[in-house]
Amino acid sequence: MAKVTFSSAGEILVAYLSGEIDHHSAQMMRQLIDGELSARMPSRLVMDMGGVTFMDSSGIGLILGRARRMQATEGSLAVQQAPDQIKKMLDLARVDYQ
Amino acid sequence: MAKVTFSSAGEILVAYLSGEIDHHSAQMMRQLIDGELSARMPSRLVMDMGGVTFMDSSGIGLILGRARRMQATEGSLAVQQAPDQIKKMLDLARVDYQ
Amino acid sequence: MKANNRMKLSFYSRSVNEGFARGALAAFLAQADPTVPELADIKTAVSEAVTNCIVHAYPDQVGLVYLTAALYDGGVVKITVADRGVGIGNVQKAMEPMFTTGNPEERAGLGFAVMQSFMDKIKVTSTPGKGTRVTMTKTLAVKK
Amino acid sequence: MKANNRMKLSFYSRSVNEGFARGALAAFLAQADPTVPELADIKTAVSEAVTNCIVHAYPDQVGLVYLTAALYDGGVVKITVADRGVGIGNVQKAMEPMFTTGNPEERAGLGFAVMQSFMDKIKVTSTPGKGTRVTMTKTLAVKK
Ligand SMILES: Nc1ncnc2c1ncn2[C@@H]1O[C@H](COP(=O)(O)OP(=O)(O)O)[C@@H](O)[C@H]1O
Ligand SMILES: Nc1ncnc2c1ncn2[C@@H]1O[C@H](COP(=O)(O)OP(=O)(O)O)[C@@H](O)[C@H]1O
Repeated sequence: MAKVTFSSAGEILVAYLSGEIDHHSAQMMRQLIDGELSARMPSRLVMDMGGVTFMDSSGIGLILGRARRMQATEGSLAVQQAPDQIKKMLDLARVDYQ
Repeated sequence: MAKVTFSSAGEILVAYLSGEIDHHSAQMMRQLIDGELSARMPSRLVMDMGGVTFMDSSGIGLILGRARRMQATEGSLAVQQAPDQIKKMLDLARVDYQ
Repeated sequence: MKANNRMKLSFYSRSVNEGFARGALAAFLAQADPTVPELADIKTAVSEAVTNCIVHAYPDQVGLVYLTAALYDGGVVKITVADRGVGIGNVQKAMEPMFTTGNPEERAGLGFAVMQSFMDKIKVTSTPGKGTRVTMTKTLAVKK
Repeated sequence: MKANNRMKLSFYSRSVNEGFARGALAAFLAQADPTVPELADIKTAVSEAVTNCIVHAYPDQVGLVYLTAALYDGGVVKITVADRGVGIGNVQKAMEPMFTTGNPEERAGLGFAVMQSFMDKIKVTSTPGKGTRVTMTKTLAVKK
């Protein structure tokens, strides 16, 4: 089961994604993250991929869409804790990660 | 992956079955157990189902066939450590277990 | 009644595909959120039907096994397993517990008994020389 | 060349079946004993192709998605994903990285790029109004 949980400290919102990210689950994750962004208006969003067991390019769409949202308010986005297979996908899409 | 390991003490041979027992894996398990029976000639065979994650009626065929083999040499067979779902199958086939 | 979701699968009558059929079925049923015993019951019944195609329907050759699964309102799961193999002359006799035409060292004659006891309903139709179809349904407990 | 084993699957173009398709595929490929990264690569490529059928081939309706997988000597895995949907007018253009006709808030236009980079070979044939077929192969490393 795909899941998103959040933690927030000052201006930073961390979204912990877990499970399988595909077109089906990405829709739900997008709504959850966008809801949290609207409520908290952070200046930095960190997407933590530590618990992600599968991700196809729908996950790239999810990340890039959130990056655009953050940019629109002069904010920033970072991706962290990506497992190796997810890094392979991020590299292909030229998405930076920590 | 289906697996069988053995331990032997005096006249007793214990076969530890694990993984999924179906018609495919039962063939391999039968050969392993019968090989061990021929080599050690125990008077009692204990089939330990503790590690079995799935079993269909091919497992009953496996148990009943070994029971007949043991009876042919005045030996005995016991089934132990069956998980609940396997007990359901044993009950249906009227196979005793400990 | 229209299924909410449905899948159709075919594969060779090779014993390695018994595990595959169960795995594919479990992946399909995940969306219906069955309990662990419900899923185990269905996998066991389907394993019996698929094994029968592999062992009995195509005794001396490799043929195709057809599996369908469908989900309906109210947690109803309907599964069919079919083959184009030798068929069964006397279905009623074949369904008796302990009856087997297979090698008694391997087959317990309990396949149909397991399908009947682990599912809510089972229907078997067969034509000698044409093949056999087993239709099984089970209603999953409604989650709160 | 004759496949050592083969399966054929069809299911509705509903997004819940993306995970089902990957699960069924993984259950089939288990017999070929792929490494964890090999299996992940194949699942990812197939997820892209299946998602394309669901998102693009049948934009306003539910249609059928057809998946086949076959295993050949030497660890060769061949997979096809096909639909009877709207088809693609310009396949070459569609395969360019970042090209998408989908909602850019959701689709990255990288589906074909992923299939190309995660599999050894991919072939796409499509007829507007008739549907699309993607054929992909990957050779698994030989185990010692
Ligand atoms: N798909 C099938 N095609 C042909 N014969 C079948 C098929 N399924 C069952 N049978 C017949 O019915 C008998 C009883 O089947 P079953 O109760 O499953 O026990 P078992 O598989 O252990 O023999 C089989 O021995 C076989 O003669
Ligand atoms: N099965 C299909 N049926 C119709 N059009 C397709 C199909 N697959 C791909 N396409 C077209 O090719 C484009 C690129 O696909 P892809 O590289 O997978 O990226 P994305 O799915 O993110 O749009 C899609 O936007 C769509 O226009």
